[in-house]
Amino acid sequence: MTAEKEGQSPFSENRDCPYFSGEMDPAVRAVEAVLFAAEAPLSPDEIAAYVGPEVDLKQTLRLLQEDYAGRGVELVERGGRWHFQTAADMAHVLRREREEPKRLSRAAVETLAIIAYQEPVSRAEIEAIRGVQISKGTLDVLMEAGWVRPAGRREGPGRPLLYATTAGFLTHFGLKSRRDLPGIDDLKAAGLLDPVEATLGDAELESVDESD
Amino acid sequence: MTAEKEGQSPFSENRDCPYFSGEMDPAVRAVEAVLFAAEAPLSPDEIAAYVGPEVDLKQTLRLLQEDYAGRGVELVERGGRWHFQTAADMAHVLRREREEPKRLSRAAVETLAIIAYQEPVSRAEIEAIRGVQISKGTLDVLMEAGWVRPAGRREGPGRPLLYATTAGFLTHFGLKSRRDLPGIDDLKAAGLLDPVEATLGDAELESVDESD
Amino acid sequence: MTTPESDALTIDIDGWEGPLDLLLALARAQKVDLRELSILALVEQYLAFIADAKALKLEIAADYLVMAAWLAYLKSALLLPKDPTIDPSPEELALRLQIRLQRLQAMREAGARLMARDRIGRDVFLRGQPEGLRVVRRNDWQADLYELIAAYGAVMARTRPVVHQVMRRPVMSLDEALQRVEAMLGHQVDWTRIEAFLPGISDPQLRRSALASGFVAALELAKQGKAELKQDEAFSPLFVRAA
Repeated sequence: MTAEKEGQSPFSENRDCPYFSGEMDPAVRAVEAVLFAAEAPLSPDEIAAYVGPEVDLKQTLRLLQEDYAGRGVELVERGGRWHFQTAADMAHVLRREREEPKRLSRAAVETLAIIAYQEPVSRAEIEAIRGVQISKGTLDVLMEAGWVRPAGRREGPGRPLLYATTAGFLTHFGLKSRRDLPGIDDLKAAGLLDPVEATLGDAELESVDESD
Repeated sequence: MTAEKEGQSPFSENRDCPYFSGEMDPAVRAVEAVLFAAEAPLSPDEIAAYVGPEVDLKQTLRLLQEDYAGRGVELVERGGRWHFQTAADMAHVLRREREEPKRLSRAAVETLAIIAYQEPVSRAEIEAIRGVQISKGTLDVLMEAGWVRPAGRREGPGRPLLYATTAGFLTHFGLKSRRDLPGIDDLKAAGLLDPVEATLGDAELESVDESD
Repeated sequence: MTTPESDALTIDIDGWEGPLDLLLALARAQKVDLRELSILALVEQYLAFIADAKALKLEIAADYLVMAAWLAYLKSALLLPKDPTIDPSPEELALRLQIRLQRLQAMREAGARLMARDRIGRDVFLRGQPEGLRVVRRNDWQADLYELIAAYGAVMARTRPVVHQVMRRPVMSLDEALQRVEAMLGHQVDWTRIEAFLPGISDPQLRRSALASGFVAALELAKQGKAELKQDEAFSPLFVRAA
């Protein structure tokens, strides 16, 4: 898989294998080319229309199937029609993930904070504390990020679903446990509970529905 | 090619060849699958985005190319991008019932050749070589086919727009690079690809419309 | 010199893509390598062709006539004794024409060779039903601990204003201060700093309130003529004594 393998690939000792010496049966080559270029799976009759009736398709298709067995591509038969497809175990290679860094919305950060401090909490409780409704997407985002998980239901009227944080949450925020979160008194001392500052900026936001 | 060959095909004695025994390098399989699944030729960088940066693509592509050499399908490089295609000598088998691609006009063929061999060239230079004006449609047809693209402007009087060929041109005409253009070295040596000097009454010739 | 095969070339003039194209066709009729081409013979062929076309009263596009005129000039210049003052020389012009014809011929051949290559969709084929490759976008959500804590603080602060309104700050009322300062002032004949009239208080907020109330009380007593105030300069200690 790496440069060291140059000249000593798992196959290199077989490079002289006559299989690949260009002496391929022209019929096998023709069937291979036809199936490769076909825009839909082909029946043996349809293949014969290209390669001619004298080709023993049963034999040729079997040979081709053997050729490709174990490769990244395989020849398969479905309902009497033949086509090439990428090997099933290669599916994960054919998709590529692209990570896009995205910052959490303010609503999501607040929701996450409430869950972290007061878990397990229901959606209604989070809304009561924030004073605004949470859009469906907010909890989804936190779950997608892997920081919040559903944590059972509370016994009682409506049996509301509860939310709690995950181990991934602790890891991401560099916490050993939830007890490492600064308490209310710490927040007050740090000026983070300063009511004037907080209420001024939020007043307008609160009257508006959140839009994330 | 016929039924008598059952069990004694040219390959049957090689069926034990370990080449196909399912011990394929996972990296080779992955690259094979990606190139098979791709809807367009891929550069090594694009392949790496799927199979991972640790794969030695130079080596892997070479191995794959050897694997397919002589088969009905082959792996080719065109302008730095790789794709599988049917072997050229299978054309007679595959052309059945397929429509010929639209024929290019003589003017379009000559214009394409001039752009390919002398790129980047301006419209005036193409006209000087052909001795007639290019009708509006000629360059459009070549650009629509995806073979020609505008390639900046030449510094100088009038800052004329320049034209050059695309990667799609190389792919379509089966050229690894522009150096593969048939006879380009001889033409260069004969001085026939030198910049055109606008002499010999070009001014008058350019006032005439071509009639393609 | 071959006789001009004008019969073979009396094709509709529209069939040619310009005078250069016609010249090239005539040149090829000489059946020699273009590098060996006799320009003089070519010129004569072209002029003969145009003359024939005129005789047949065919419509001849202007550019063909322009070329004919230019070639007639070239022919006479080539036939006349050399005049070294003419630049470029007729021989040079003839060479340039020859190179132009070679160049057009070369590009024409190159085009033909290009078209004859194994072309995709005609001779070679790409995979007919590729599965396609997919790019899956994944969000990498980002937030830091400070943001989280600050957000919690903001939420808590927002939900607390009720609590704050209920709380009463310790204050010293003006009446209280007035009584206290007036009572103490009766014994005080010397200038005394205003702080001395205030009760010993440790709560800094109550202290500030007492100082403010005490100051206003002293002003009120001075207004009533019961007290005098003195300050050496701005922001220096304030002194009070009975009037």
